[in-house]
Amino acid sequence: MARQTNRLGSGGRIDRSRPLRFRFNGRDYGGYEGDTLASALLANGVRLVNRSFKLHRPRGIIGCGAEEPNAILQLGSGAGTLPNQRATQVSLYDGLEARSTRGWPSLRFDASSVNDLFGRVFSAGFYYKTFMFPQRWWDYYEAFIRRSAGLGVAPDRPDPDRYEHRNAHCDVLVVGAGPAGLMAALAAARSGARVILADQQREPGGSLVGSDLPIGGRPADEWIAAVVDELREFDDVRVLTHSIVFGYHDHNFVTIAQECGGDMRERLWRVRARQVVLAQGAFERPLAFCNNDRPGVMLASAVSAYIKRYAVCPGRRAVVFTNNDSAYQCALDLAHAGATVGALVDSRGSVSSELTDRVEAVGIPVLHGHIVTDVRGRLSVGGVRVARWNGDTDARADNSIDIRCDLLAVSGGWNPAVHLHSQAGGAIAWDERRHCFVPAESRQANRSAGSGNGRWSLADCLRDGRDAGVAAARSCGFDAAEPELPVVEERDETPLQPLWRVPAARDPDSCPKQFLDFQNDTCVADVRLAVREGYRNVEHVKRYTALGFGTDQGKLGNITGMAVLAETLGAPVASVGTTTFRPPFTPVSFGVCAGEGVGELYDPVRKTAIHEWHVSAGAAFENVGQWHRPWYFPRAGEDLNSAVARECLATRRSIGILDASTLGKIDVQGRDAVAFLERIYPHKVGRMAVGRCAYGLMLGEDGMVMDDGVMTRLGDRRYYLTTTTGGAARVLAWLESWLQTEWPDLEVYLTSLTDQLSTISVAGPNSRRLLEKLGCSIDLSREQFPFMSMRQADLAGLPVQLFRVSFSGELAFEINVDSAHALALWQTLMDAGREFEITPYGTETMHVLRAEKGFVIVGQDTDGSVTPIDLGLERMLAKDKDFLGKRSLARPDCVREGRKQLVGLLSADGRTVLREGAQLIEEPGAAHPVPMIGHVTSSYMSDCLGHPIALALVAGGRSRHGETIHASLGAGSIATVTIVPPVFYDPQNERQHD
Amino acid sequence: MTDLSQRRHGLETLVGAHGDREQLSATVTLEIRAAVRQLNLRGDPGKAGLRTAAEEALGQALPVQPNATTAGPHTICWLGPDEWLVLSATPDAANVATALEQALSKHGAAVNDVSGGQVLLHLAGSGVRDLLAKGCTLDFHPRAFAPGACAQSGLAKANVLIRLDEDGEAFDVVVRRSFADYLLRWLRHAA
Amino acid sequence: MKYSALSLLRNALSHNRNWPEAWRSPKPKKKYDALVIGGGGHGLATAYYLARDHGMKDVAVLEKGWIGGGNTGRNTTIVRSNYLWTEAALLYEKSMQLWEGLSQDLNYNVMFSQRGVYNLGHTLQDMRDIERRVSANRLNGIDAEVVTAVQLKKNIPQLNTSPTSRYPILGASLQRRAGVARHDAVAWGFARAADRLGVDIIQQCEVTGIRRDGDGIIGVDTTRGAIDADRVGVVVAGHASVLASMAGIRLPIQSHPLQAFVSEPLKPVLDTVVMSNAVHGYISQSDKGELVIGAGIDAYNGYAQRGSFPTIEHAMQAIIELFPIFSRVRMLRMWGGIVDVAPDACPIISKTPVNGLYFNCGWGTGGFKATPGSGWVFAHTIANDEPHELNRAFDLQRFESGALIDEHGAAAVAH
Amino acid sequence: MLLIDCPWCGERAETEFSYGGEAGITRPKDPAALSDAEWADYLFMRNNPKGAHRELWNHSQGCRRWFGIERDTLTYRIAGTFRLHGKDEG
Repeated sequence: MARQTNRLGSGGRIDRSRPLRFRFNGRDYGGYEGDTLASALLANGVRLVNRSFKLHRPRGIIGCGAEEPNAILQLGSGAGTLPNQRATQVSLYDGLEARSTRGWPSLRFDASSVNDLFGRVFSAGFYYKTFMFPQRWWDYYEAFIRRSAGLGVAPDRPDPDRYEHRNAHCDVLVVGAGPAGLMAALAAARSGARVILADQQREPGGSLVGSDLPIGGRPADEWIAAVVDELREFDDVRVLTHSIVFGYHDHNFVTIAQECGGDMRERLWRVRARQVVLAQGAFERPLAFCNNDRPGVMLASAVSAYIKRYAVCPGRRAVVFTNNDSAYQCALDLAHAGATVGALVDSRGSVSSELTDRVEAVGIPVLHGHIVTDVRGRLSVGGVRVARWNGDTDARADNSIDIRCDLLAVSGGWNPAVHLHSQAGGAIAWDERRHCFVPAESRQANRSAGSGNGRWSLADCLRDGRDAGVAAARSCGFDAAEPELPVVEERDETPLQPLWRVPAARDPDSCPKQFLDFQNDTCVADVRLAVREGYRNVEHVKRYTALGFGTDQGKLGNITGMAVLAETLGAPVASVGTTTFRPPFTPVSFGVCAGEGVGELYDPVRKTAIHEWHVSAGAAFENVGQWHRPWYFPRAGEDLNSAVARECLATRRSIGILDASTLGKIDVQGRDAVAFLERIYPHKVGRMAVGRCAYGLMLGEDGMVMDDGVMTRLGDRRYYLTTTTGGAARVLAWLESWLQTEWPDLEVYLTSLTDQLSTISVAGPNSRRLLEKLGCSIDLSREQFPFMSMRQADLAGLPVQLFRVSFSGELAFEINVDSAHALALWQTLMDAGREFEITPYGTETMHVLRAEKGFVIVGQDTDGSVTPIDLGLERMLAKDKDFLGKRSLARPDCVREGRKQLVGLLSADGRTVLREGAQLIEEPGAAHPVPMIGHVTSSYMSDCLGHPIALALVAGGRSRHGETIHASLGAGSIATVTIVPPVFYDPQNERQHD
Repeated sequence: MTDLSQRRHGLETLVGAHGDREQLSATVTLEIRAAVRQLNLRGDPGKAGLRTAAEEALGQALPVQPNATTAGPHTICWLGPDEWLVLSATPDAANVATALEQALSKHGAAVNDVSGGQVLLHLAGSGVRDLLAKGCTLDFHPRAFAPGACAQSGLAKANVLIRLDEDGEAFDVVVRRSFADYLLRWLRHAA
Repeated sequence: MKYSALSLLRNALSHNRNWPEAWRSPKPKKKYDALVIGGGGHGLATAYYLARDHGMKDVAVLEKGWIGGGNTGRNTTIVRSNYLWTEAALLYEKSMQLWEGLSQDLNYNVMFSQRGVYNLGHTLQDMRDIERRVSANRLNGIDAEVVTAVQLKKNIPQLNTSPTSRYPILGASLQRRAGVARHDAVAWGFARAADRLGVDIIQQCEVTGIRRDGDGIIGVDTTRGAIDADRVGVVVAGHASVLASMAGIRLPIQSHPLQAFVSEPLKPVLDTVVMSNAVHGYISQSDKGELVIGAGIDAYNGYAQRGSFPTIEHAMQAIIELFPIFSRVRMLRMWGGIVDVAPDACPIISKTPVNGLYFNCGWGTGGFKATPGSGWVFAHTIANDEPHELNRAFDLQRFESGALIDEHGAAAVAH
Repeated sequence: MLLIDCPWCGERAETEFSYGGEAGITRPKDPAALSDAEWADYLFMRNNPKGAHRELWNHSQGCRRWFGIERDTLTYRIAGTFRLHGKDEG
């Protein structure tokens, strides 16, 4: 195992008592609890971690957080593998395995790095200009492109881990637990507000973690611990670490992904906050100079963080290159860590002497008015070329000197993390003084604080955070006092010098590559090319050059890229604007967004009260809406067809029994029940006598059939309606909407009884005998209890509603029973029915039986474009009243000749079962497009009739009975069919009226 | 013939192997309260006499404030401006429906016994709030959800009525029967 | 300059300094023969076909922002023509035929990739609808086939074809000629080709008013001044109602947010397009390696180009239901488009009560695939003041007569 | 995710509600007297503005009441909610 050559002897927030082993690209390494994968790799002196996307250039770790574009690695293997993990955000654990995603045959010798030699051919948008000829080769070109693209590898097995969702509410959500966030949280918490403080790091403190800066007279770490301890004392404060706030949605709804550990991998916090304080800090930006992507070129702040948090010094001989004050601390940190700092190169001609002196005091030469123009070395930094510079961007850099080094720490200034502010709809503005985008007005209840608000000094961040916390708490109505600010050292600032593209020895189009987007290999020359070709809007440039489309989403290079665009256009940066910031702030797993709602919890399975009986009887189930309904009940050796044949015949000959509990059931009562239903239904509702049932169609206002069912009059002012299984919720909501929005003067109350009542249908010539055998309290005879009527009765000692309705064409009873007793009643019926060979049947047999009678199923025989007239039900349409949808039926298209109408179809050969959905045509063999005159809506083998039957919608079908047309059966085969009336079985209705 | 008197609620398959009282987690217990009668009542509270008649029949007033319940012989939950749910565990609960229906019939109100169509889950223990928060967007903080309050919402993917008891200790969750199996699976998974 | 491998090489030698502009950025003239409002794919295609097929070269495209910045750049790039109703199927098939030679026609690689589209069926009714649609497609001369669950398992091994899943996959329809394309390139390719035929593409030019003289149109007011024209085609997905109200017309259109998202780039793992209506989600993998996923439409009206997070959660659940292996993959970007939805989920490509004013809108969630075909028939309609046979049924009049082309039910959601 | 202030139940998450389209579309008193164009206007034509929109929502997971909201369709800011006419006024 390699030695941790870059690990410092002391310091850092790692736990040296807990060493960890990990493996990278097949080699074993060691690290410590508290390391990230990136810090551990750097500790072991690993420089080269990956190859770039397009040019396959060698790449090393550049950052230390979400901005990292290069160290994108594959973790683990098998079901637990994780693609595209950012090494800077992966906590090291024992046994971790990681590998680079690119580089063949090896990372050091990547054959595809030949692309780099031809880099100019692979300029922005090159693929739009080629791969077009010959046309048929595109498939091969594309296959090659696809193979070359992509980063990580998706797992090949389902996820073994769990995810959960958690809703939360708070008064003040503070995003980021750096100095500003801690002060904001403290101020809000002390006021009594409910506070959530979320931070992406494993411990709070932000940039202060590991810092030796004194705050309030004590080391920063102690100050952080004291604040966090106090926060944790409050009942109504929640501190979330390892938690990335990735989405700021409407109405202060904020989503946070929290890394958990154990088999609960991640948790999604769905937070509704009354006020939000955004204190996520700022991202350091790189500078664009030649070969600025060499492994060993790093952000200055990242270098500092590795030293302080992880006790890792990423180089021995360093050069620091900056255009602002902040990197001076990096130089000091490097010196403190024992590295030799060859030079601090500062583009600014003059800098406050206090700062310069401090650095020079530890022996670091400071070169003011200088720039780094180029980097030597290929697989890692070997040295830098430094030139004097007078501030003129158009100048050519010459008279340069070389400085040997293995690390170049760069700071091009800072970009406040305005992402969430922008996601929330807030404006962002270019700050001409600080040369960065800062949050402008908010659109939601949020405010920014700290370096995310463009405050650079620690004192300013603490104050800004406190003020934001106080203001947020006060906005929520809390009487917030201002906590005292800890005393910190204040320093003079020398303003940053705006510098983006560093002048090189040759012009920007021909000098060595100056990278902007490291992951997508977008260079300064690409932006300039895009502009030359007319892609000038920032969105066009972004899309044409892929700037910002990497998995760091432009956090590293976007602003620099836009500044280069501005320079190329000769326009101020402010006028170029920025692209839209969209969620997520950092990539977030599908699993955590989905939460628990996968697998068996994906969607509720609704079950009837009799469901378990069906399961134990071996039923095959069908999804109908959210319900599981028995489809058929196969016996040993039976398939669908043979089971259904048996179930149909048993029902026609003796008794079948069906669980019809999924029907929608609505109780309608009130003074105006009749008036209301008259407006809803096409038929005359008021004419029905109490105790009678009627078939009812429900139309949409467009006149099309929307649902159907049976309505029963229970009293003067009370009705009971059934709806289709799938339509139950929709119909109830539809009825309520008419009552509440359109006819509030009607006094009618609707109550869903779908779950309260279970419905058991017994059908067949022996059904009356069965009920009689069970001791029914009423006379079931045809005379006393005629077809289409309803009675209250006691059956087997249970109060039930009996309906003489039939969806099978047989003598049948539908029994409504309290669901609490449904299973018991079902079992009682099964026991008592044994002598009649009572046969349970499912939806398939139900479909066959009703099709034999020509009863339609809404949604199968209709499709939203079918009127009652098309179904041959015009007799149900009352002439002398208005009802919903009536006016639409008078529109020209609804009264034209040739509309599709419901008919029956018989196969000419008496054998062929047509395919449901088959299109109908006049003659086979016509040229495309073949005119279609309708389609088969339902089709079954009728064992009762001894031949197949089908229902269909056919243009002008009712006047074509007896004519022959053709059904298309898929792969070119055609069946000849005859149009017949849609009732195949017992057209005189003698059986159901029995 | 099956002895129907033994079948009170038909929820045996839901309770399954877990018994009437189930420890969902270290901090949450679940009880299925099948014996509680549930009556749905709809009517216009602005109508003279309706509230008085209901109060006489039930022995307590109907709550007219949204999301409120009233306690007394029964627990009455506000469901909407013209809708209530009466939860009754009194010995004569079976007669309450009849009494209520008779008392209210002349006021144009609708009374439906929905005991067979809804399942009442009683969740107790220190972890209930956290458990509910996993699947429900309501705010269960004591400041926002007071003892005796009720609210209808979604829990996971089922519609529910949630009520906090008068002591602020335990929650009742009422769910439609056909969703109960799903909701129990979700609760067991989430706990 | 013609784009080719050779021109790439030649330009590389001169450090790419000599590439010409893909399109000009002219100042708007005072008057044009025709104006196309909306610089998305449909508008640019309209202008291109006006110039190419109808000899109308004095044409300007007015774009309020940047071309291709609306729904052209905010969709999931699916192209297919397997629609149920003949009217829709023939229109989309025309489009498909144009797609098939588009890169060569425009001399701009739009990366049209015919990797096939599967529409999954999860219920018996889904399968009936699939049979019905496939049967209709074949009679219309459109390639389509019904695929069984067993074949699906073989063709897409990553797909969860378990019979015990919540909504088991029972089968699918497959259109092999269908696929995806590179959305930005479509706008840019049409822009470049139209520009070369003389069309003025004017960006940052928002129409603020539509000027009428009695029953006829005479021009528009814009943020860059008034422009005269007696023919104006409006094709502004997401904003049709806004433009219509300027012209004093009412449309049967509702605008809704529609969301989509992509994953981080992955090595090739899905080489086709899978759409599911019942388990609502659709997915493909781009050439760059990102999984491109469409979520549902938010129910409420909105112009905000963003949607509700629960819609994303639901889409994630649906995708994991279909592809459990993607649970550990991460979402990189999400965005929203604004879709104009007509009551029958079919477009309106129509003359209007105002002479010389034409509307092309209501594409709902399915506009991208129609881009060339839409432009082609709209150009015909504008040039001839008369619809083409292919768009005759898609007129505004149908909402009055009731002759809707209802693609809601059987054709799956029209993405 | 919107936060909607139900006039009865108070502020609740968007997922508890269902959307009902433009408010104020009144069903014609005598549909038979309308021309096809007038009927189509009632059935299908909508203002669909970009900006202030008065629309119907139903608290479908809560009290099941329909009510009105004035919402900006661009910013999604809700200016207010209102009860509908008749007996719901309370």
